[in-house]
Amino acid sequence: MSHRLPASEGEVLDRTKTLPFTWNGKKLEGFEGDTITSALMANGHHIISRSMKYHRRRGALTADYWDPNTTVQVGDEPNVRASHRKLEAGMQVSAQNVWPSLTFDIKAANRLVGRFLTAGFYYKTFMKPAALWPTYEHVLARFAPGGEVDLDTPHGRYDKRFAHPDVVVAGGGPAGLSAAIAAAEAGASVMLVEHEHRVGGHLLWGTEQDRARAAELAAAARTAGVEILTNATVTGRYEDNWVAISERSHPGVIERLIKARAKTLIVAAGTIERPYVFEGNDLPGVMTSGAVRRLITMYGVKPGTQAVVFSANESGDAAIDDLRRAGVSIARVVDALTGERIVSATGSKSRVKEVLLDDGAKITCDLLVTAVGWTTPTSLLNMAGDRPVYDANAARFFPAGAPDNVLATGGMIGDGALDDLLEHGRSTGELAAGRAAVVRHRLQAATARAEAVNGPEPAYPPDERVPLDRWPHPELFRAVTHGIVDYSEDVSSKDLYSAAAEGFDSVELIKRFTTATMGPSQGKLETVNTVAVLAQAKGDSIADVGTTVWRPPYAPISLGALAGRINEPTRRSVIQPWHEANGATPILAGQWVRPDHYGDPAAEVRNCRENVGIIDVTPLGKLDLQGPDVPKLLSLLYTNKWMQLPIGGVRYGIMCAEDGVVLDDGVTARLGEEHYLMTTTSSGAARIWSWIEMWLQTERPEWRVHVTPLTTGLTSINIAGPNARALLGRLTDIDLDNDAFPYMQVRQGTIAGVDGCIAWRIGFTGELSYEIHVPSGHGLAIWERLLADGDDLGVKPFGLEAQRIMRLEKGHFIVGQDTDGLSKAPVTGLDSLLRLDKDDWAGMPEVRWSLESRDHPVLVACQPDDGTVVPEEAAQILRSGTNEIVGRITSSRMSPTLERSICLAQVDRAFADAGTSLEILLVDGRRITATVNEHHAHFDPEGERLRG
Amino acid sequence: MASSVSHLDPMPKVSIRAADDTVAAQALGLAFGSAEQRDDTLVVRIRPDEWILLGTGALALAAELDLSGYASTVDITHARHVIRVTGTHAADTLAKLCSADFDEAMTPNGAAWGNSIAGVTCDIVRDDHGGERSYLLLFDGSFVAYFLGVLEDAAGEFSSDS
Amino acid sequence: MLCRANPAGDGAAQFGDGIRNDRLRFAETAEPDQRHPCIAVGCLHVGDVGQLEASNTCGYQRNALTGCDKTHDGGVLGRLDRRVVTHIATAHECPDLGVQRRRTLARESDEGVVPETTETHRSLCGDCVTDGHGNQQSIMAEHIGLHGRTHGDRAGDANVDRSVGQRPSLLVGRHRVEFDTYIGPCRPEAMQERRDELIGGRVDETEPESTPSADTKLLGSPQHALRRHEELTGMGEKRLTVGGQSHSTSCPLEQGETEVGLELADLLAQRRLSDVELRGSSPEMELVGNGDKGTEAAQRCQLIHSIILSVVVDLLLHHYRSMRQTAEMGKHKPPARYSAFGLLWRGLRKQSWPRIWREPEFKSSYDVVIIGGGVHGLATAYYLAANHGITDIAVVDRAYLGSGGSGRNTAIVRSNYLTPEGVAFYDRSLELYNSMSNDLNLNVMFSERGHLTLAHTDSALRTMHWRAEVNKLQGIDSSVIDPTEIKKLTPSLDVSTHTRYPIMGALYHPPGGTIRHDAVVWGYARGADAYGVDLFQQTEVLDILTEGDHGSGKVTGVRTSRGDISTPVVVNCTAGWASTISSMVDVRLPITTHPLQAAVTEPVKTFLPTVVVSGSLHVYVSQTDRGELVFGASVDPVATYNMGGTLEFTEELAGHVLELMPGISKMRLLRQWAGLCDMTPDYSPVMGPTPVDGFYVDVGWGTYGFKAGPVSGEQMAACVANGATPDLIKPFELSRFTEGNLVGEKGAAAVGH
Amino acid sequence: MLLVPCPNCGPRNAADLSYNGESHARPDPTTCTPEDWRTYLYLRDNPSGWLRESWYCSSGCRKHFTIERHTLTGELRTPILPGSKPGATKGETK
Repeated sequence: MSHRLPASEGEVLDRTKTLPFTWNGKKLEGFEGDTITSALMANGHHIISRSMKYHRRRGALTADYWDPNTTVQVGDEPNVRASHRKLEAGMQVSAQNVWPSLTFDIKAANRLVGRFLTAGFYYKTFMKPAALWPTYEHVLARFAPGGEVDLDTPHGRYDKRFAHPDVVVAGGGPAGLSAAIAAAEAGASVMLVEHEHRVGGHLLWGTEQDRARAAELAAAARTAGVEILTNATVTGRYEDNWVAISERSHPGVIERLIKARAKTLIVAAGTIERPYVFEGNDLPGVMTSGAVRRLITMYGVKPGTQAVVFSANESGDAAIDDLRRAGVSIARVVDALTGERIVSATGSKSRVKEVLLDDGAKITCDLLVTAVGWTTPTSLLNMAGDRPVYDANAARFFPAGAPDNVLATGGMIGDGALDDLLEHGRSTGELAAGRAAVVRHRLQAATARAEAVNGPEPAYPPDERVPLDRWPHPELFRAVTHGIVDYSEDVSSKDLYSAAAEGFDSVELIKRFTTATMGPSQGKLETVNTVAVLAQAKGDSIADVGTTVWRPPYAPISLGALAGRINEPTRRSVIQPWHEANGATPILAGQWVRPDHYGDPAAEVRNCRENVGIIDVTPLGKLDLQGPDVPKLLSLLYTNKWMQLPIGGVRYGIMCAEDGVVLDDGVTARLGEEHYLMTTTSSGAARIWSWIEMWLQTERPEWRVHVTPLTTGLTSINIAGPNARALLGRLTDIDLDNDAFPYMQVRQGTIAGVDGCIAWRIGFTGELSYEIHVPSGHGLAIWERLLADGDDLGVKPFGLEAQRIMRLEKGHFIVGQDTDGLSKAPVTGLDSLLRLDKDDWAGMPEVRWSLESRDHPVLVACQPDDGTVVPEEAAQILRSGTNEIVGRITSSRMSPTLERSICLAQVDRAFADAGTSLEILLVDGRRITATVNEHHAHFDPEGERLRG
Repeated sequence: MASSVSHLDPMPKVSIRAADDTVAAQALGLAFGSAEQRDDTLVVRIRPDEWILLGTGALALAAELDLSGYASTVDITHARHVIRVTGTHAADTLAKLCSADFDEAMTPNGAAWGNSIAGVTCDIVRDDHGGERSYLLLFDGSFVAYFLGVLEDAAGEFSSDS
Repeated sequence: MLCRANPAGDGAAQFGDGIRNDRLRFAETAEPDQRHPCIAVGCLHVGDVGQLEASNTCGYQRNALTGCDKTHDGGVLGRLDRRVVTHIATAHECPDLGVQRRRTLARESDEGVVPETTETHRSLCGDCVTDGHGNQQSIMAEHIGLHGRTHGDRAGDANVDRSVGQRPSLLVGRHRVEFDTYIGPCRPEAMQERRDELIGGRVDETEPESTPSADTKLLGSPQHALRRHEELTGMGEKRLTVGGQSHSTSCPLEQGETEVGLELADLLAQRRLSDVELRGSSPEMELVGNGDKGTEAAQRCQLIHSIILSVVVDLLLHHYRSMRQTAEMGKHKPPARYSAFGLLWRGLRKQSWPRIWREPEFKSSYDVVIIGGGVHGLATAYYLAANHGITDIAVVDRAYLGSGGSGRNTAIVRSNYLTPEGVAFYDRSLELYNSMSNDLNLNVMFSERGHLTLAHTDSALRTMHWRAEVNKLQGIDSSVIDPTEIKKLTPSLDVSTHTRYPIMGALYHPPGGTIRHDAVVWGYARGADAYGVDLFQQTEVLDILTEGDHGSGKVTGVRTSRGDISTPVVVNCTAGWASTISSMVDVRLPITTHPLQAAVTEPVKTFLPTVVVSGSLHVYVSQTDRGELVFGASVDPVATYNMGGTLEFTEELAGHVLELMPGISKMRLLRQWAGLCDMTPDYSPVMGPTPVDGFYVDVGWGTYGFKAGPVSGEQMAACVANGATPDLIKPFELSRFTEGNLVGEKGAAAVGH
Repeated sequence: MLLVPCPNCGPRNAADLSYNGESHARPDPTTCTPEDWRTYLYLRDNPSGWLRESWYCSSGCRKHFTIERHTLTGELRTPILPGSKPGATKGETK
């Protein structure tokens, strides 16, 4: 660690703990507390990256999170901010986007053709011949910057939490700390979020007294009960102060996203030191004053041996002191306030060597420190609607006004001695707490479950803070030479000039054209220089050019943290574990995990047709409807008539949306005088429930109907097959005789000794079948009883696939498969269910006009003439010998019962008549013919089996 | 235990729907958003026109109600499951998965409300036991495997300091 | 970058980059004139002038490659190689093949290019890039002349313009070079002579000719040339280790070789990349490297090659475009053509480009006012001018051009829609996108990388099949592929079956891809501007003036923040803001405005070669050439004009993306933004006339507007110009809603990307 | 995330509710013309400004209500349950 300074009071290092790490494979050591950058620099490694386009050597510039020149690869993690990331033992750090090595990078050749690679050059070339563009493109892609993703990276532990603090303070510098303390002392719950690894802000690299004050403030904040999050960033402020915080320091978690509904947000993000634009400004060894101050004071790193300091402010002056203290000789102080300027810098491959001043002097040095002013990171305020305004006197942008629940304090809004900043912070904290109290009062008063509020609403405190001064500062943006404006994108001021001359003369256009400010630091360092250079190029003022809007996030946030623990809800019936234990292949249908089949769906079909099968149909949507107006509701939502359904009756219905498109279908039974049970499709259950509530609450508020979802409360089992009656008869007290309990009827009773069971006779499979609904706590037991008691009857479970085959054999359509997003009810062909003689039902007008026009497609059953061929679902039906589409296959299967292929198809009306020959284009390109059936049912069209 | 998650055995649960002006509504009382233990039954006014009765006496209590007017009951014993989250970090556990404010003032003991937790719609009842924070979560039983897993995962963070 | 003779000797040279050879369609099957420039380049970047010449003059790759191999023998090779690179970066040398040539010097005048003088071409061509020692352009001229003889007759692809006095000619920069005669087929002896000359006879570079002629003036002063020369030198020695071997070169830099030349020459021509070779034969050639380094080496140096390639190809084809433009476009003349040649020229002359579009004066009357300066508005203006001769057009935008959806979309293009109407429409758009770079002379960076729409459920898979089948009938390249094939195309996807949303298959659409969206905006803006269309930014429309009843009547003008414009025709191309504009004339639209959010990550090295869409997971993702992952989703459910963006969007997005690609959890989201989408009930646009006479709409673009930009402009232009709705957009008329004839795109458009 | 003041539950995250869009009256289906009906189905004001719209408190009180929202600023005002009068409810925090 050749460039390490002797231990000093302000450093954050623990020199008793040595951390080994590697840099491009070379073994090095740093101390606990080092950043990767400080450890590298302490070891004499000043070149940390190569620039994006020209592959120029780059060293630390700002030595903080925003440093565009110190992005590295750490193990499998790309784009690590080396100046922010703490060194850990065993880290494998390497330079990104260089080849063959950091010190000799072949792509550096690009800079020799740099004058041709002007901003946006790629828009002007690589056009001809078109056939070669893919090659050009591929080559360009090879030049993508950034590190490398290891696609085998495991998804580590990321987490999230919600929070409801009264006050969130973004920024733990003196003003932020002071605000947090004041707010907490005023009774607010406060969350303080600091981007760095410790609170204190610029005090940490200030004087000994500064650091003492920082420690006092931190202690006071803890005492006041402030929740302090370090190495955490407020990444975004969204609507209604929905604040996103990325916390990288929570134990056991890589990164945690905190979603805070802040009653007040205090933005105390401080300022970011601006680089200066001049020729050679990206040479290694050119740094901001803040960079050298942090490196020397906090990290004990000697940044050079001989320095030129270009100073326009106290930070630059302080840097001079720090440099002297670190034993760096000061070759020249270029005092910007007396009008001295630097012109350009030249250097060797690895380091700045000489600085040219405007008085013609050439000063030899290996470190050039600039202190030319500040950028206000107004990002969070922008997200709250603030549009900052430029103040030429102070040479920086200031916030112009955010909503009442967002307050700014500290260096963002002005200058002052430490006490001034603390005082402003304090008054801001109090104001924030006062406003938060009002919001809290209102929230509590408006929220049913909250404690009753005490007393009247507190007065809303007005903003009576004494504003901070704005100290004058020279406008220093660019020297007389051109230099780099956006380091991460390698955009120079010259590029901006030429882009402006080409007509890209607004901030947004120039940004898009040159990509300035679009890189990984998102313009935190570059935006103001970009605006200033554009203003120069246009001859406008900076204020007129304006600024761009900073979009979230404030600082990049990992996809892992945004995803958190990946929780995707799934649902299971109580029998599902049995299915899986008994060889069922699970299938995910919507949220439900269901048995697709138990090995051989065709055999399951045959067993149903010959003996008896049982299927778990619990996901079927079930709604308990009670009240005197249920029949009216049913009549309004179903297309057919419901006013006369007797108790014990079951009826099938189709529901339409208001545009006449089929929404859902199912059967509904009348269980009692004012008691009905409605079933919906599995996927439609939630939708239909809100659909019903919508009609009841907004269109028919006078109707009395209570709707309660019972989908899970009742385990549903369909028993289908010739032996269904025999099987169920063994378990129930319900009279199953065909006369006592005919088709499309419902009965209640006990099954396997369980009370409160419902059975209805319906026939989706086309067999004699009973659908039983039993209290789900007993579902598994009854399922097992059915299998045990029916062994001699040949009972076997069947899955979803067998059911789909059987329903297709019966010609029943499935909403969403055989119909689509534009299929109005007449498409189903079930015209008898579309009762235009009712007063009103949802979607009726469109259905009426559709029936009148008769220009809609219609669902038909058809069978390929070659029964061994199963046309794919979605195979197109063509007008014979042409490519004109006249329909499509919507469902198709090989029927185990008929031992031939069967289909449902949507076809134009002209092709819907029984006996019509259809030409079907198979996926493999063959064309086959099929014939339209008379009935939808391929099997037992008269329904003798299900009525038997 | 800093935060424990337990799936309660099926307990009787009844949903009662009743308009404001019904006898049943008067008898059940309570302000919307609150819960109250009455003997062996927890009575929860979970919605302006819906009460949930939880506990061994639920069915009996429901049966006693006069359902004249616009009122009805549904046995939801099997439809909804209940998970109890208890412990000093019970609220912290839920705050990882639920956007509700578990602050004392916003959701005091006895508060009841509907919310989504990790994508599952729940009725939440703050039901402290012996001075310890505790929440009852009523949810559609088909989610139980998923939901228990998610809650236990969330509570895991707080298990070390139990 | 290795170019090696094809051992099979089948005459097919390979552009030996080892990557995407399949995309280089100049193998046997290609037309000779298509492959010709490529061949030249393929050989060129190995670094031999003779070879360039050989390939150019004879057109037979095998000869060229033989030459290539030969010149790599012997000690002079390095220098030759360096020279070639120099030559590419800065100069060409003039071979003397004894051909009679005459050259016409031209000068610029108001009318454009006018021949001024002719002279026998033996001297320096002043308009091209040079290292200062002359006659470098002629090789290209000659090449084209020869090439023109053999292939130049082909319509549409001629390299030689034969319209001028029946003599083939070539425009190089502002100079027309004419050829009196063609030479005969290339003679091997001549080639050999030439090669000998080049190898043996070093051109004196220290004393550039400084004839006080127009040539010299254009070239720049000798001092300038010298300065350039100095700038380019600066590295005396270079040491480079490749593939474990060390190699060092010192060379005299006074020849004007650049560092580029040195580095490339060392790396490439010396074949120190001995651990890299090309195997197999066309078209299945692949680059085989021993370890990463070899492959890396091959890949890393290609930007320069590409630039070189582009320069050469540009030069070859430059005159053709220029002429066509002059001949066909009348007064349409962009102020400066974009080309690699131009870049090089201006780069050397330190000359900047002129404005991309004018700052026009605001007039009080226009034939047509187009509201909305995005892709749709600008394309409509462009095609009105280009296809219909209507140029008195104002395009007004309340912000900057491309500030709305055009600059906020994720730039995905495809044509694999569900309905025949949709397919026909978007396919035309894709066609226009395909030729756009050349049509508009601005590289829109169309990346035809293949588009995958993943299916995670049976029903999604069924819809994919449906789309594939409809596409197939319309001649669209689109098919359903299984997880194994998906994994092959996009290895980063998790195709295992244990995930919450297993990937069951995908609709694969090879012609789909991405485009640089801003470039499309700028291309149309520049194109329209060149025709005289006036573009007004920061100009907000406050009202539309009509006569007659509200909701019917007739458009008379537009009130803007800069003043009133009288006009009989107003076209509403304002996408998300469509309702606010239409409400000015009381035309109610079937539109609600929803934000569509997008986000981009920090760049990483490319790993995602296709566009990936998952409807069930509401996400689509592609990786830009800059290495960023660009994500989008479905529109937000709540209608709003607020483009603030939400946190939930990024949370859901990340969760779903990590379902698809679990390995990228450490990548970071850099920026999120939102655009406004004008959603219609049937996921199809609303185009054409309205009940208000003169008020046209091109709206309802939802999440698919960018894809449709070119065709919409073309069709809307036809609609406005002819006063009748073209057949292609007939299904999208506003009246379909009151007539109940919705377009059936909804079925497959949960996520419309 | 937008905070939507449910008239019953108080302010809730928008994600806890379902959005039903612009409120509009349903024409009488027995007498309306196709144009009336399709205007109801498809045509929208879609203003950039105040919009009266319908929400469903799906995870809370399960009530539908209407509210005015400014589509540019996100401000919300006057939530109303069907059948009740404007201003009769609490729940505004803005």
